[in-house]
Amino acid sequence: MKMKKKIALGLVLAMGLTMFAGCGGNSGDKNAAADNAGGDTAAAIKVGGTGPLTGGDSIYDLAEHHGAEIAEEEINAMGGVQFELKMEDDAHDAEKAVNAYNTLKDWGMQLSLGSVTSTPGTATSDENYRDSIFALTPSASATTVTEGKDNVFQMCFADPNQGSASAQYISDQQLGSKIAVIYKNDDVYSSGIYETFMSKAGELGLDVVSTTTFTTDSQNDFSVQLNDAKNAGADLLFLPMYYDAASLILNQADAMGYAPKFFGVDGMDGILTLEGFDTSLAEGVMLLTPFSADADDERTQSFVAKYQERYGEVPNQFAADAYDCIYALYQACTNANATADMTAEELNELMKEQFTTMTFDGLTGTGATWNENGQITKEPKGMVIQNGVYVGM
Amino acid sequence: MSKMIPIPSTGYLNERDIGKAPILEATHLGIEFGGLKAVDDFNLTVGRTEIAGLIGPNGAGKTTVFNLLTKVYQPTHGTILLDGKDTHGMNAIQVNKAGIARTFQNIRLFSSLTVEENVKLGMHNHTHYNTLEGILRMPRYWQEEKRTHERALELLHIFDMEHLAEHKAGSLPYGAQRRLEIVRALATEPKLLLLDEPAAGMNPSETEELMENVRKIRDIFQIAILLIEHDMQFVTGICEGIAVLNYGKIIAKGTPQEVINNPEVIRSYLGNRRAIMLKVENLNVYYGMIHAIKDISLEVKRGEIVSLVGANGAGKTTTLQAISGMLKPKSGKVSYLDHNLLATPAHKIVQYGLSHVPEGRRVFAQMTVLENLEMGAFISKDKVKNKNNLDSVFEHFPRLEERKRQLAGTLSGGEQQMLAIGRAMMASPDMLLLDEPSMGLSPLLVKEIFKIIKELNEDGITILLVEQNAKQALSIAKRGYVLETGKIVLSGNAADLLENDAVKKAYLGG
Amino acid sequence: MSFLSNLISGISLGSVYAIIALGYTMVYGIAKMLNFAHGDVIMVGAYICFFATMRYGMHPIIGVLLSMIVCTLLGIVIDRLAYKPLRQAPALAVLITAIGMSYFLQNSAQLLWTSSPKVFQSVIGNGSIKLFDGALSISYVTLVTIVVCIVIMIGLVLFVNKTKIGKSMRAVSEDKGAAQLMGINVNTTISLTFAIGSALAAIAGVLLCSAYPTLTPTTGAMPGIKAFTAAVFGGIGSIPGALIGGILLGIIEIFAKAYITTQLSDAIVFAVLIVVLIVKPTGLLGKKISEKV
Amino acid sequence: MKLKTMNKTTRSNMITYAMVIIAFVIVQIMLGTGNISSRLQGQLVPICAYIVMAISLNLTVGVLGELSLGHAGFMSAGAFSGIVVASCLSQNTSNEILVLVLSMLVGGVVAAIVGVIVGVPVLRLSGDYLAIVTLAFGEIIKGIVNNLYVGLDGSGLHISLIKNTLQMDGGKVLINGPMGLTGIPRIASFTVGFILIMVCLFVIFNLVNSKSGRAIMALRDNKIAAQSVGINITNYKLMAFVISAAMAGMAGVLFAANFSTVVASKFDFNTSILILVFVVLGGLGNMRGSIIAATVLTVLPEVLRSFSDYRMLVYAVVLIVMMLATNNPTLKNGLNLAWSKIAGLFRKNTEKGEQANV
Repeated sequence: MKMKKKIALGLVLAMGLTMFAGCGGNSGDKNAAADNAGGDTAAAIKVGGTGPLTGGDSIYDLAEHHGAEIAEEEINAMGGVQFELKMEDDAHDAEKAVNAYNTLKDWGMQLSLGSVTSTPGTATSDENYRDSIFALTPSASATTVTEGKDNVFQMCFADPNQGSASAQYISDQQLGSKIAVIYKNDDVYSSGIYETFMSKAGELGLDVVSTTTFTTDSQNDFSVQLNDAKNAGADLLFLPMYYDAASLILNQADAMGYAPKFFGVDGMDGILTLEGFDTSLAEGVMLLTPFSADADDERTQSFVAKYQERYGEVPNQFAADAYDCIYALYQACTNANATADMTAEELNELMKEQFTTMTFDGLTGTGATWNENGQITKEPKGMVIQNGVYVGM
Repeated sequence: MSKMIPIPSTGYLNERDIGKAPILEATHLGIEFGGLKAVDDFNLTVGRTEIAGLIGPNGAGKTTVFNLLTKVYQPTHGTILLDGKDTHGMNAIQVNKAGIARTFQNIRLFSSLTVEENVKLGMHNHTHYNTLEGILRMPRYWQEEKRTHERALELLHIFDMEHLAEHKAGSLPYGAQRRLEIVRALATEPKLLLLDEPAAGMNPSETEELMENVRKIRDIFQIAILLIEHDMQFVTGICEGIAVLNYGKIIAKGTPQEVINNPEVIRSYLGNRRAIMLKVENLNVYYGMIHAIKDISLEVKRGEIVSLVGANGAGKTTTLQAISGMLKPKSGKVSYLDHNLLATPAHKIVQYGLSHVPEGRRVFAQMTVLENLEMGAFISKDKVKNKNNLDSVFEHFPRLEERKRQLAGTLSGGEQQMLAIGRAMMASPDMLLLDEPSMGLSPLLVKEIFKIIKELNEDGITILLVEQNAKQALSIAKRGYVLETGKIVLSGNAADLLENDAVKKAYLGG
Repeated sequence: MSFLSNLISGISLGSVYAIIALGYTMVYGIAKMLNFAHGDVIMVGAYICFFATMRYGMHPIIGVLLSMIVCTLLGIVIDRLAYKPLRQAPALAVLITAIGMSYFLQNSAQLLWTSSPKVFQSVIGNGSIKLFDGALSISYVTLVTIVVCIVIMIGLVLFVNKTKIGKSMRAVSEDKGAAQLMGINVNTTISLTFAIGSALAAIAGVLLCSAYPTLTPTTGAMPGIKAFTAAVFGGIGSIPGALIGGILLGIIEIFAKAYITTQLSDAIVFAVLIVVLIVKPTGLLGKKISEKV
Repeated sequence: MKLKTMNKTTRSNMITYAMVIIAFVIVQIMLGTGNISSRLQGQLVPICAYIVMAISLNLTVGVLGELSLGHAGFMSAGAFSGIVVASCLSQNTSNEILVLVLSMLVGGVVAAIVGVIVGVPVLRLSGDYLAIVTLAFGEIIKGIVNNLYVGLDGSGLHISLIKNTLQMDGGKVLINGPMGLTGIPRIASFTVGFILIMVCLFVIFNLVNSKSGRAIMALRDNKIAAQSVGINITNYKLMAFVISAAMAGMAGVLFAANFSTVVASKFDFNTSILILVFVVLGGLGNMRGSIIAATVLTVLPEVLRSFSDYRMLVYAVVLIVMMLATNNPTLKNGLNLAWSKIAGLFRKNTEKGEQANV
């Protein structure tokens, strides 16, 4: 027993020393050089955000980080309002998200990009509301992110209108007579879209013949779900989920020789960049996404070119959402001629007033407006994957 | 020593206890493990304040009887009356509450707890406060803890161990650990105390002191004591009644004098009262704190049969295990045909031609007889030699050939012993270490095994024989060593040893 | 018809569990050690094969062989580094070390190959044969998995019962002390068991990812635990038991999903484990291991 | 109990109590004077929760000697049941502390009941099989809570499983299946956390130094000997299990009440292992070690955010090294030597130090 005490004490002591060295208050974070690309620190408004740098969904965090950095650079180059951007890791976990938020608060965050994913988004938006720090989240789409908080706005579709927009789109375009739905029942994003989709489908009289679910742990075998859909004779499969599970479903459906039409949501974006995925399987997959990298307008082309040249891959709509957030903040700050020395509370009031009145044109939608509980209304674009590329429908 | 008076039903009762109901009456007690009758038709009566002994050769079923009395095993037939009450259907905890306490052959203390805590645990069912009162430190907690604290010191005082109260039980020397186990058993306030080889590994002075203490316990607490012990001086010196168990049956009962002179007991158990290949020099072996082998030296010349005799627990098996590398000795030199065995890992030693037939045979029960023999030939690549070895084993042990497809586990004790020796022969050894081949075998089988050992020796195999059956072992050996509590006390030609009166007294009940 | 298709997918899922369970049974049966990291050795095997075939364009067979070699070495290193020093240690210490090793493999994989999922191009191609005019389809992967599973099981049973080394393994699993006296080096035997178990893990990894192509550092965790359930269900230590246990568990999971609820299918599988451990801890074909007083 | 006659263990317990009280006072001063980083302030309540989780797991693993891999399951049972009660209560009483304490009690009782449900089947097993069954129970609890829908409206609580059919008119959804607890009344307080730690320490220390505690430790050392002195093995094993579960349940409520949302998959196998790392690093059976390890290993990753993705790797190595160091004789002697050299060095320069300033 004595031996164990010595070892434990030694280890704990060593760790304790590093703790006290690091924890000497928040001096440690001031020199966050890495993220401080461009713009002098003197007159810049500090914008902070949290995202899953580690863990399963890290590709979204990277995409948003890069998109926002490009926007920050362009805006600071224009000489008007200056921004200083900083992203912290929350590993898609509510507790770590609040810790990341507090680290950013110590850093002196004045405006916030909220969180990338829904569960952390709900937790940090509650903190944003309490501390009255204005938040504009690029992709945390759950209703609980904006519910009851007047200073938290969403650039992405809220789950409800993503679900109902998809149902509306399917019924308008008569894409399928018998519809099957497979959703991930332990994921806030997927079940949120599913619930609103089902209520809208009920209104529109869409015939939903099969509804099945899966969880993170059973995210490998979909034969039961696909069999259920096939036997019910579904000719359209609605997949409100992220692309990694969707790629499995496409793969197994093809192996089973079951070839219905597939309809995804913005989470499907990124399936084409999945390493080793046979894009032919995704042929004909339709999805509602606000951003298409092949759109012909000049702004999209310059963003896509700059992103590709700097990061070596085609930007997805999460990068575009983040890019638009920075520009929306820029537009609001310029209109309200906000300055860097304003406190978070002052900026919060200005932003609330601006966002409930202004309309914003960005890569992910033109003529976008926000209602007072933070949800955006903008025209979703229907996309279909044809020979490995998104094409407008 | 009060007179023993025969009573009609089951033998003898101490004069003191006549008229009082006996504390323990076991009648036709028995248990079968998969067809093998470990204990069969066991009858014993113990008076209210009698110190009774239960002796018998190793493997005769003594510890199994204790496990039956304390319901660690549920008996398959027979009844046990404790103080008149039938313990049928009771579990181990109820039996303890009813008044039976025990110690264990291999010490089982709560080593991470202190000495006092161990004794307090003995008083577990006699400490009158519940968990909640303990947590909230209610008055009854303080009273009871104070009472049990004093009671514990009082009990420790019997073995004058109260100064050790704060020590961790695990850190005590061997003798003290033995005594603590007895004190803990006493703390459960038993009516009958079962002691399982209390004097094992104790030197003569410690044994003397223990005898004094057992008597003192019986007189202070007025309880009965039933003990298993191999040290004959201890048993004859302290027990009022002795029952002799062999092959799971009681074969004799009565006062020490009557039992020793009983011819049947002598024949089966006491054996009225039985170019240098291997060189061992001042070998020392420790079991944790216990100095089990104290600086022994012995040698075996080519072609000899040398016997190493001594009571159980004297260290015979430990010596063999140290030689064959199954345990690491502290110091000393063991050389076999100029190989330094201490430096060779266990599995290489057999390659030098030294095979060890372990105590208790340890055949591979779930493998067939043939597979066991094939394992014996694990090291040899030579197919032809294996075939010859196999034939010679079947020639020595025809019964093995009849049963070669059978699982080793289903063989009888004797057959398993033959298989163990056969398995060792498959490695075509030049020398055999035989550890208690006669253990648990009927007298006539023992004769057959010793005949085969003699034949193997005539075929040129040198043998170091470890045996408790002193007379038999010494009669076929050329030379012998007598081991007592880890030290060689006597050595010489087997014939002289047979005549030597010290040996006679110690092992032949002279 | 859906009953048959569910049965087929049950068997295909079950055969993957069975192959992993064979690895568990070998190691637990011989070394009396629950190798928690076995699931993660599978993940490593899959990654090696993925890189060999996808990144460096090697032929799938070479990919499989390469991952078997790497996993075998990994198995031996894990045994020598983490488990051999604890041969005499209490079971608690060995189990915690195994959990530590499992986390170590998962997190090193995450640092080396990032956590973004990789799509594993099935080594066997992903066609399938159609029965009853297309109503029922069995993918090649399932067929190969089942065949490989049975072949390995037969191979192992023969190896353990007929060859000298195999028998020495059984001897070690019964009585380490007595085996030593026969000249059997216990440590090398246990390392050999780990080597074989890990080689099986490599095959299991390749087949698992051929059936379910996304691959992340935590891919091995849940199938590992479910395969242990299968090994215990079949009777830990019995090789045929691992096969039967695996197949049965796969069928139970699929039928639970199909006929009870997809949402609680995992909970049902774990409920099966608990019931088996309590009612019959030795499982369907296991041997009784009594503790001597 | 005069100080002089206090035996060694009681004295060490007093030191642990003192350590916790001093830490609480220091933090209160920092809070009062406001020079505390909001990162640390945000972590105060979770640290209390993790400490209680660590000392309660230590009761099962260190004192009883049985490895439980499903400890987070009890935390989850406590959290979800406690927060439902908190939501109901906080509608008609504004006294937050009262609501928090009551819901913690309910959470503790529910977790204790789950502890009995898990404990009874587990008692017959031990070692590897027991660990795996506790892991299985943890996953089952997560699965069930993931499919639980609980709503509160005028006519009271509505509970449904699997399908989301709550038939509520208006009212609030408390547990929304996979979305977990939403709109949690954030009534967690550091003071209540501190009191919970003190109460748990009081119960554990007094239990261990009483007849029942001795019986539990006897089970750890030698089951057969314990039976021979009349100790009912199943009773005491169950007692240790249920007390540990109840404490985990209360910690769960405290933890959940600190965030606006908590999902079931937060209390999964990884959290159980995280707590196990605290216990193992702190030393099995050493409550003070568990408290220190839980605090350091909760604050440290936030301080060294840049290394946070190496965090789990470090924990894995800690588990392996600790087990090897304390169980393998050769390694133990090696480290013993190293330790004595360092200590020697340390002693030498402290002596030099003393001579310098004497």
